[in-house]
Amino acid sequence: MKRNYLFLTVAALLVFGMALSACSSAATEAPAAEESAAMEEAAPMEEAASTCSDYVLVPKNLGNPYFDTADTGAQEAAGELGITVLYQGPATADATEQITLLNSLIAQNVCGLAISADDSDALVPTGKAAMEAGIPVVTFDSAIAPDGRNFHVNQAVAQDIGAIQIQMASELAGEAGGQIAVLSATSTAPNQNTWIEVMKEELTKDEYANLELVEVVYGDDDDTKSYNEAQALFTKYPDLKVIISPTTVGVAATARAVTDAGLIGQVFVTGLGTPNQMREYVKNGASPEFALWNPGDLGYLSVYAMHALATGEITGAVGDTFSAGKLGDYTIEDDPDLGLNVLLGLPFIYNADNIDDFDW
Amino acid sequence: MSEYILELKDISKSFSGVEVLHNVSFTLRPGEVHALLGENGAGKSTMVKVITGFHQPDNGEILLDGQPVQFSDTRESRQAGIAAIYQELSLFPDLDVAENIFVGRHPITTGGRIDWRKLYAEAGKLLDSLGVQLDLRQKARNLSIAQQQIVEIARAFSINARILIMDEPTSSLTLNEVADLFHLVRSLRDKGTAIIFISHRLEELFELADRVTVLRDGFWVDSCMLKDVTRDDLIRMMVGRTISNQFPKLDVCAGEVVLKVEHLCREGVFEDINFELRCGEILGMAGLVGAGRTNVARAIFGVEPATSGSIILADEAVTITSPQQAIKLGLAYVPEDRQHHGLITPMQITSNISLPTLNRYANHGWLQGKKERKASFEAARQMEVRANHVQQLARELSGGNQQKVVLAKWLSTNPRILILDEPTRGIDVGTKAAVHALMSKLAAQGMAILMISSELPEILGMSDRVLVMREGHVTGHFYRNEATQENIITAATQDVRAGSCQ
Amino acid sequence: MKAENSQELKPETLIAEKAEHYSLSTLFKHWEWMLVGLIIAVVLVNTNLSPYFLNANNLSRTSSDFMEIGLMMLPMVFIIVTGNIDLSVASNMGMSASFMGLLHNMGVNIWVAALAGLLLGTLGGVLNGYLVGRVKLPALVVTLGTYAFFRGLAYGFLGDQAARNYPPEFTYFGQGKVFGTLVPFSVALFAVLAILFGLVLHKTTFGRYLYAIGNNENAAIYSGVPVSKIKFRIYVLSGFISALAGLILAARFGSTRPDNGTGLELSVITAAVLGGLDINGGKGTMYGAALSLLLIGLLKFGMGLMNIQSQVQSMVVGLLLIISILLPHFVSQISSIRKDRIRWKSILAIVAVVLVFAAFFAFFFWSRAAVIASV
Amino acid sequence: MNIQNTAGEAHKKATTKKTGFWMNLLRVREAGISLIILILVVLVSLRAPAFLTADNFMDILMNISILVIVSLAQTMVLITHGIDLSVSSIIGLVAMMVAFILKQYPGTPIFSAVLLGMALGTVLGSFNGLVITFGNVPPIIATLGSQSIFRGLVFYYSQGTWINSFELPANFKLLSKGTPLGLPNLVIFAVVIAVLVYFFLKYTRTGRDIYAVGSNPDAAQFAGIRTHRVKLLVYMLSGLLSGFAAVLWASRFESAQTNTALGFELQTVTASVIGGVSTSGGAGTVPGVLLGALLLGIIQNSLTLVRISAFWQMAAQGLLILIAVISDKYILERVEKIKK
Repeated sequence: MKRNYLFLTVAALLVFGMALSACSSAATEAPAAEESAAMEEAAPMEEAASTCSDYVLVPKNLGNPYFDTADTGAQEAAGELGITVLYQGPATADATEQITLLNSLIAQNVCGLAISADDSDALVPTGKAAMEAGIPVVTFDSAIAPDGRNFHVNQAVAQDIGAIQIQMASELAGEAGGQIAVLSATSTAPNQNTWIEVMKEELTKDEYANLELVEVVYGDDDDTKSYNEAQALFTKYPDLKVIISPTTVGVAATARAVTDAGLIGQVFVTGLGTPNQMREYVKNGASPEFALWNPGDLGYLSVYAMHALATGEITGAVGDTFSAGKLGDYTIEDDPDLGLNVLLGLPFIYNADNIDDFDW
Repeated sequence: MSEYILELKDISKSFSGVEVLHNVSFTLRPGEVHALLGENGAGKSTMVKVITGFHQPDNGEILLDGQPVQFSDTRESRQAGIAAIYQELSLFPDLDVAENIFVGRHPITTGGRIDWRKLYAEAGKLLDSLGVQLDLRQKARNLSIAQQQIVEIARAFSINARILIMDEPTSSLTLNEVADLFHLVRSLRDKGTAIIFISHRLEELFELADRVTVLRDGFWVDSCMLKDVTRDDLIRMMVGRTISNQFPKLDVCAGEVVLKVEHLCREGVFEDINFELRCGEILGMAGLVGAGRTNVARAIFGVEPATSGSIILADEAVTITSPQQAIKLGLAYVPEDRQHHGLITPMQITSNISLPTLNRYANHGWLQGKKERKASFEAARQMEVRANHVQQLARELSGGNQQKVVLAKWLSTNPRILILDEPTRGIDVGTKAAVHALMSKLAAQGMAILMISSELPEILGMSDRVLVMREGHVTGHFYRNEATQENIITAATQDVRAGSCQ
Repeated sequence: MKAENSQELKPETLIAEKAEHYSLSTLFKHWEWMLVGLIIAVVLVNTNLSPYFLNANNLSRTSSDFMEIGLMMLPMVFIIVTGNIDLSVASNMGMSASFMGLLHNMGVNIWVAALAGLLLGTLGGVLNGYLVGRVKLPALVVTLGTYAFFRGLAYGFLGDQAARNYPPEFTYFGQGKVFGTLVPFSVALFAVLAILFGLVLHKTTFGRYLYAIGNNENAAIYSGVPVSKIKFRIYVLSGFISALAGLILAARFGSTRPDNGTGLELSVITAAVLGGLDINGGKGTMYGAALSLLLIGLLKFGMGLMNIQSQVQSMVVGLLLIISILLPHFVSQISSIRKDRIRWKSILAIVAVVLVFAAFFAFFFWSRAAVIASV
Repeated sequence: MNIQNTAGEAHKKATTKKTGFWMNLLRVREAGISLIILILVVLVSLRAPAFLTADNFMDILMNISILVIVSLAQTMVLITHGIDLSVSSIIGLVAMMVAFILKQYPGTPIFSAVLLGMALGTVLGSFNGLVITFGNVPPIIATLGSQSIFRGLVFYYSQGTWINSFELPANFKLLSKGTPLGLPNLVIFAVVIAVLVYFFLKYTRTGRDIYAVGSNPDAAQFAGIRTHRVKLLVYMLSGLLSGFAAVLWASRFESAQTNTALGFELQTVTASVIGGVSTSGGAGTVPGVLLGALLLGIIQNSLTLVRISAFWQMAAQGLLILIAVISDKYILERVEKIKK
């Protein structure tokens, strides 16, 4: 028993040590020391890397239709550019997992990363490491803090998103105005929090004086939780007029909660949603209108941006301009809050008149 | 039709390469009580489990009514009319007494649901016929070991089997209960039930059994009519040699008082316990099971501290709240339940022996393996533990050897006061004598011993003085010369006044 | 075994002081060797499949991803050896880091804040330890409660805020490397602590007590082992190390959010169990646990390099967990089956089971194919 | 068993001695948790009048119905000294498969969809059962493993696509929400299942075998109980009920997502454990679990109502669980003392 212990420890250390030393020598003097088959294979691969063609689109998590749509757009762009775009993400929207995944992507020396960050700050060191390894990093949907990326592909200016939602809420609440509430995703999601800040600012304007924001609740982008939170809002605020849910999961769950509770016409839901999820509620009146950009376009633009960086077409400085296929030309701008970014465009309002034109 | 209701032919069984039964043959006639005898580890329990289908034999044949049978589990053997009380208690702690008796065979109403009313009624009837009073709705968890054993017996009887196997059914029972049990066994036998009876108490066998089969080290030694053999013959067959004296008690002159217990009380369990223990003395504690003897011992040892009263150790009043403290004060306690309280069976013999004294073999908390091993080897050797080496796991040992390990463990703490709770319960004759000899020797060396035992011969044979308890009170106190079976039983069954702790 | 078989055995047969020797075959039966074998296999396979696997920079970067799990696993091994469990480790980690982040945001010196975080985490351990050790509530129940409580406190502290801009002296603990080498600081810390914890578990009275409690708590109490004190201590230790892991995570991320590390407790337990620890207590070794952490790390890294999706990765670890226990049992079962005892009934049962699962997967793929065709 | 015992005793004693009635009521294992619920209800309704309305209670009942169904399954597993951590993944997988089928074949009768869900759940549960019984893998390990395996299958099956409300037939959505009997179907399902499980555990031999196996597995084998079969059965039942819950889940939330029911397993364990189910096997009752789930539901509901900040809610929830468990133990100890 005891003797085993020593023996095993030594064995374990040996294995680990061997692995480390074998590769540290490989890293420093790889071409000279062609000891293993692996090293021989490594050489041609590295050559291939110079004519790079593997890009990766990293969503917050897999199995999320929003990002799947972004991937569809990304693949379209990839086809046009003649490159490969892999779609790799963590199983759950969790920064720890996303970092582990990114580390294995960095290790492969991919040509470029387009990331939707699970945590804007926690990913900074990883983003830096990628850039140090010569891999361009653009973020989309949810940004890494400026230090950890080249630039951000912004779906819409926070200002626009916040403003448009308050505008919709105001329309739905009608002349008299009334109480409104916000049902957000996780309390730590950076984009959500920025938008909510903007909404609060917007509400201070005179034209919205008749709207009262009673509470911000969090559904964690979890359908059940969002549904329950929405229910709790009805109970708590019997006079509630509008719930704004700036997240696709939350807005659908809230609209369903309104439908189930028989509150259609009494409580309106708006926010950011996807046509397929919201179609039913737009039609039954639970959520007459909602907004969103087209995530497909977002993915499309991200791939063009990443490709432009990787090929040296742009360096990622303010004022750099690149062309993004069907979407036209884009210029990198600097924003005091957001840092370097390119802007996709204005958010789009979906309602009963146009919703059947979309299928995603 | 065969003469035998059950016949075992050349049964062999091994576990992980070690053969526990070697070509054992055995026959059982209807209407006889057949005693199965052998030291622990001789293979009796394994044989019982082979008969009931809990284990399957590697070789050989089992004939029931002359027909070969193969049981793949105990359900099949029970359907064939075989019931068994196993040596390890097999109750369900979370179920109540009545349900424990009928588990797996609950009476069912015509509608197909369990008939709880009938279940309680039948359980009550059964316990009445055994002459015991038990709360039918009490959880088995809260029963004493003896009460548990009674429930086991009731369960076996409730099956109305053709073959009833009883593996040490009496190890925790008092004389009265044993008498009631024997009465029942005889009436079953007279109705034609075949009974296999296993016990270490030879007197019982002579009283009850017709035939005897002796096993040794997994080998069949002999089968014969009991009236043809003597007690010494049986012992010789079992151990392969003669044991001269079962109770080698030396007369010693008791020294000064080392332990004095005054008005000790634990609410609802025992009250107003007073006694003193002198060095060099063996104080026997007799009484029916459930009289509170074990609780007194546990209170003194700090496992379940007393709620009032005082314990005085060598003229110094102490409050003992934990076993650690008790050990430091020079107390040692060999508990009655070896498997659950005495030993850590999945650990090595060494680790078991050194556990209470582990700090002795440590330098600032770092264990010195060699020192520890050496010390436990010495302790185990003095106790004549039979094992290959001290790094063997305790669970691989026979019951008697396990008890020796427990003793070695506690003696290595160099206690001034040794509390033995049923020190020879469920161990074989050879070891039993060895334990008694050891007690005698220790007392002669000046150790004070408090011995709790339900075996009257042991109490009478080993004690300098005897305390008798009844329902949480001390009801009798006798010196060696005045202690007799009669006055102990009288004291153990007399009425006590109710009172409460101060 | 020799003594048992010998016929002339007398009761006074003496015992040997030591086992004579371990044969090589019994040595190799140990689970730890299986792990070593698996690790070697994983290294070889990955080296062949991916040129990026044996690369010091890559290994160095990826190794720090597993250090929080590793750190929390160390006291978890103690706890599991005693037959208990601590589900609150990851929540405690989040709580401590968030508390530190809160203080940092308030302008408190980072080291003071870190110390306060450690203190709070330790207090969390004290709460667990008190409830498990003194009040004697079941560990699973207690830590299920504190699992929610601690995570809730983390949210309470930081809400939707993040703590960021930690000074580089602090982020060194998560991102820095030991001077002059490629070994990340957190890996070095883990290695030192792992050796320390291993020595404590296997070479001290404390460690022996842990095994005694795990194998038979009652007997340990009767033998004078201070059971409740020891339980209290290991939970306090677990709280402290979880807090430490929280700080390391914060340093690695350069920031703190209250949801950091959600769900890691299951990874911690998985690593410990894959290392051969018996969830019921009393069995297992620290080196087994450390090896399994290494195995999981290398396996996940290798799969990541091959762009195997994360869900598949966790499926593989899940399968490994089951198979690691299933396989040895099956091998011994199959070898002990006697041909003459095989009944047609059991064969029928096996066939039925196989058919049911076949039907399930037939349905699984059939329905899915229809769906994909429609998309 | 508990109820049988305590209720029976309470009855016996109450007839003999009138004053002892309340003391005896306290002996009932569920008394402690009922008391806690009562106190909580009083406190919350003082702060938030909206709490004590029929609508709100209907919400609470709707919200805990699925929890009750799965917790009862979990309870049976816990009684055998097992644990099923894979219920959440079973729900996720079955909900996804059933929803896909319904999307594909909208004409599928609802009854068949329910049956399909239960069948799929049973198969998944039997995987756990087989691994645990014949593979000799500890339940916590086996189901921890199958949790990730089943969840992986969800991703593989759906390829990331979600089933949305508009893709599900309307009558399917009504399965959980319709109120033909005055109460929402979901609540009725939960009540029916609770009654069935209660009857099963108390009035059938197999039900009693579950207690016996959890209480002392060796003894159960001695007593001729086929422990393997009993254990296999509880995991299959756990799968079956989870499968049923999955169908209800998809119906109530009108969707199937890759992360459906993620983390739900801990809630079911919590509800069972608060309801007095012993994690070391052998003990647990249906009324206890119902109360446990109710307590959880009330805690969740009331925290929002008394306007505790969203950020502190989880902490308060954890704290309340701890308090419930501690005070329960304290009450039990008092009761034990009174008994003696």
